[in-house]
Amino acid sequence: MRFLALITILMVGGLLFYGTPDFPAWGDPESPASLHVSPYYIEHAVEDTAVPNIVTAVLADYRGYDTMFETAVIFSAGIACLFLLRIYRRKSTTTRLYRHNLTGITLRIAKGGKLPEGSAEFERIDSLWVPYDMIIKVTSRLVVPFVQLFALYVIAHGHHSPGGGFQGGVIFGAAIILYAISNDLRRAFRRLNEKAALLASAAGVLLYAGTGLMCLLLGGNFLDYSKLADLLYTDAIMARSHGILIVEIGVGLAVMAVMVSLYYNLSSAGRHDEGL
Amino acid sequence: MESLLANFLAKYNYWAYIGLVMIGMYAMIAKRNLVKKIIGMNIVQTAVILFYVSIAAKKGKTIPIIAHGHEDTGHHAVQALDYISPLPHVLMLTAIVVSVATLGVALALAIKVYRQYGTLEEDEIAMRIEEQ
Amino acid sequence: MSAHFPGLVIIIPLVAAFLILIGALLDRRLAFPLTALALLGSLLTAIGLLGKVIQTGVVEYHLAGWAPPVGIAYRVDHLNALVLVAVATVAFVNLMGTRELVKGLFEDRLGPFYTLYILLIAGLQGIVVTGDAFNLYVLLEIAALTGYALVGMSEGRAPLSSLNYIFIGTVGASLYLLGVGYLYLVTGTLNMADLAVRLPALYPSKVVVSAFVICLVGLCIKMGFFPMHAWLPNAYSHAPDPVSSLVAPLVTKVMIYVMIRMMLFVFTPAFAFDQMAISEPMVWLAIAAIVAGSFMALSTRRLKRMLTYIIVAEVGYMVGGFWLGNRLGISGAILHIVNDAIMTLCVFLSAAAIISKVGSDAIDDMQGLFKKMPVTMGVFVVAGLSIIGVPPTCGFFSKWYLISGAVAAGQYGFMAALLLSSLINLVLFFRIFEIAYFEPFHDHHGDHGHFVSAVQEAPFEMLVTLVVTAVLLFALGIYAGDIVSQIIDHAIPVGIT
Amino acid sequence: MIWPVDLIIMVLVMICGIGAIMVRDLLGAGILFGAYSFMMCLLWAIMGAVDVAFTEASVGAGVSTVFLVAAVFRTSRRTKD
Repeated sequence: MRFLALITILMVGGLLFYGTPDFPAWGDPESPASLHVSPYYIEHAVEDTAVPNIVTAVLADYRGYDTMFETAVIFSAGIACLFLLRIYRRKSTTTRLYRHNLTGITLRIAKGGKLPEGSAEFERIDSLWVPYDMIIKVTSRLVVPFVQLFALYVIAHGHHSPGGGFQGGVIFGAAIILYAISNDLRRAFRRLNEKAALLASAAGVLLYAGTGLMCLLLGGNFLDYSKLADLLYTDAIMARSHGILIVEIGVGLAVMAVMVSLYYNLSSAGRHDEGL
Repeated sequence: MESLLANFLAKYNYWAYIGLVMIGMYAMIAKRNLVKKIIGMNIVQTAVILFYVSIAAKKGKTIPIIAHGHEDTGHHAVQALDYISPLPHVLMLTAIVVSVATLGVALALAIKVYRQYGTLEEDEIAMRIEEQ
Repeated sequence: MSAHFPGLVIIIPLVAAFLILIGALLDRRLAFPLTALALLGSLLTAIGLLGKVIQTGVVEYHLAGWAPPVGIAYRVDHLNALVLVAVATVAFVNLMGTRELVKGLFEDRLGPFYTLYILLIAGLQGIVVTGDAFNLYVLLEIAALTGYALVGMSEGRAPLSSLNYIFIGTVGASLYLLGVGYLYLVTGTLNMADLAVRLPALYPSKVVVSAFVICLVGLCIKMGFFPMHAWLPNAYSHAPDPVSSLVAPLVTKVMIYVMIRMMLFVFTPAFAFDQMAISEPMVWLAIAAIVAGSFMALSTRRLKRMLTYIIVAEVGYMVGGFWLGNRLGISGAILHIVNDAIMTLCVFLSAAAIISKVGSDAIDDMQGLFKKMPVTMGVFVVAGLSIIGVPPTCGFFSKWYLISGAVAAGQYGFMAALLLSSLINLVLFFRIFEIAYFEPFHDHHGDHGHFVSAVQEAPFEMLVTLVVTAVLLFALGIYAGDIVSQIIDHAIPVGIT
Repeated sequence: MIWPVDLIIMVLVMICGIGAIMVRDLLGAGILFGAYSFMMCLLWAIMGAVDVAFTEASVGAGVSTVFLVAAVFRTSRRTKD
């Protein structure tokens, strides 16, 4: 196997190597790749869309269709994970573990019995050993809101600085994942449960595609935001800028929800009872 | 010899990406552990992204965000040569998303395989299949 | 409205995917009708598009209102429109036919299943329509990801084969992406039409040559062409039945379409056939694929596995036919894309019906099936005859074009391989017919091994779709001449004789 | 003399990549893969691809690593090669 692998990678390497001597030198501003289409973006992005961050302008407007499918890819990954892993089980016969918060004594209740949820003195814990981790919990409680705020900033400020819907969505999702890791999965469900995550992911992509459809209904081509001008009470250029913001919000919503849902499914192997 | 060395140094990004593709593919073919293969797959994908980012690079130019984009100081011409080309960056954002999506699905399948055979090693899985 | 057809073909299933998921959260039973509605809409749009293309020629659609090469453009010519209709038809027919099966298999996850199903179709249709090389990659990945999930959702060896499918598929897609990157490096554009304009000046460049080879290797991996076919039989034969009857007819054929599109309309025939001079080796590889596929099919006693090996051979037909490089061969390859999609659908659907009744996919368990499932077996016979290539079924006509193309190109080896594979297919299918016709039925669910004569057919809607596909096979055969003269002739660039 | 920085990072990328596939512990491999992604993100930031680097920092080094660790946690750390 190792020999076969070596031969294959040498062949692939040779194939890739063959073309390289004819490449333009690295960092050459005059290389053909930089002279045909991309100057158009650099020179016209601001006047076409009023977005100084050219990457955002190209991502959400000039090549917005790619981005819609990129969001659809991440959405389908979320659905795929759910489809593959989720185990729907009505009644749980597993044993549950509870900790008495004041004394640290652990109770083990076998065969589906349970203490009432939300009691102040007892806390349900995962079956693998979980220490009483006040420092982690308090720190994460401190960090999570700021991370979420930063995520919103990244989404909203994608027009002017690096960032945008995708990055912001991932950061927002990461904040929720942090919450789920530092506490436990059940507590995260109380904030954002499975159905809400699914709904949010579908709604996010639908917001994107719906904006495109709206443009189509208003007489433009699919995703031609300039046709939204009358709806948004602005001129065509600002309409493009606002259209970009709308779809970035959609992307952010979808990505956030999908990241969380992927984490839920992977960390509990589809059972949705115990996480990391 | 001089020119060869200069040629080598001028394109070291491209050599690096070829190296990474080879590392990733080696892991995908020679390693028998499924998670190792998944990591190899991701290395290949990031290597491709490195290639695209290297295409976009321009020595000594600035990032593709137009400075003072919102001060209406008349029509100051934007010189395309001053900015790094944005198009490959856009494409690679998409590629990163694709790679994380693939990672998620692959890990889900790996968990499913583990649930079924109790191991992640390909040769042990083959043994389990033989036993059945 | 008809100006928006190229966009709508993709947008309808895409938007429907999210609505299906939301609808299924409310009520599980909503999933199927929504999917059916969306796919029907998409199919009608595709047919409308084909009609429009036949009347007025190439249809362009600029997404987001930006003209190419700045924006992404759809460019629908005769080739796209034909393949598009085939994809939409297979998707819709398979959906209708497998309703009961899906309900039985994925009872608790109907919403995700249909969401993935329709996203797969949206991806495949997008691949067919798009005129942008990078957009194609994104759509390729969406089709691939949903495909992995659908293939992996079964007990037994399915997850493992799906994981291997992911590894190989990702390598193929990454290689394709690299090839596009090489092209972008020397031309600075991603639009296919623009690439075709800018490439001829650069043909001597080594970068273009390696881009060509990398793209071709990547696509060959994705389509399961002979030396890289190892993932295909495992992935398709272990997949759940309603999925394999969707994935098997579509994915490889769409990949072959992508190869034809890249070779003819991006690299142009002058480069692909004349300068690269790889026609000869590609045809020989195709011959190897046909022979190997046929013999592997002969060596197995499992129905679905046998059919997947036949697919390996069929891929050889189409790739070989294309690389013959003359008008007859390419016409045969394109016609065979359509025919083979319907043939494979028909044969996999009837296999699904048989397996769900018999409870096993071993050929030896199929005794007495003609008595038990007369309609299903009748359709299976029609599909088998079509794969063998008996007139007036459609399989004969595409094979005829391929063989005459081989004669015109002087590739007698390819002709011999085609005839040999027809012969082996004859053996394969008549072996099944014999067991199913002459030997009495053994019920594998119960322990009584005696003769059962009662008719126990597949569900009604499955029978209807089976009969529809069988009729389609004849119809495609009868109208083969028209399809070639009205559509395919316009699809091939004028320079090829 | 700015260029050695990215050469050094490139060497680190290589080392992390090789390490991720060589180390005989899947959790370690996952963490090394996170380090690899982060080094890669630095490299892209140096090349001026800030958006790509930002995405890779949040996706590759952040969420992907969490996914890998979660999957390893749900399966096993053991690996033979």
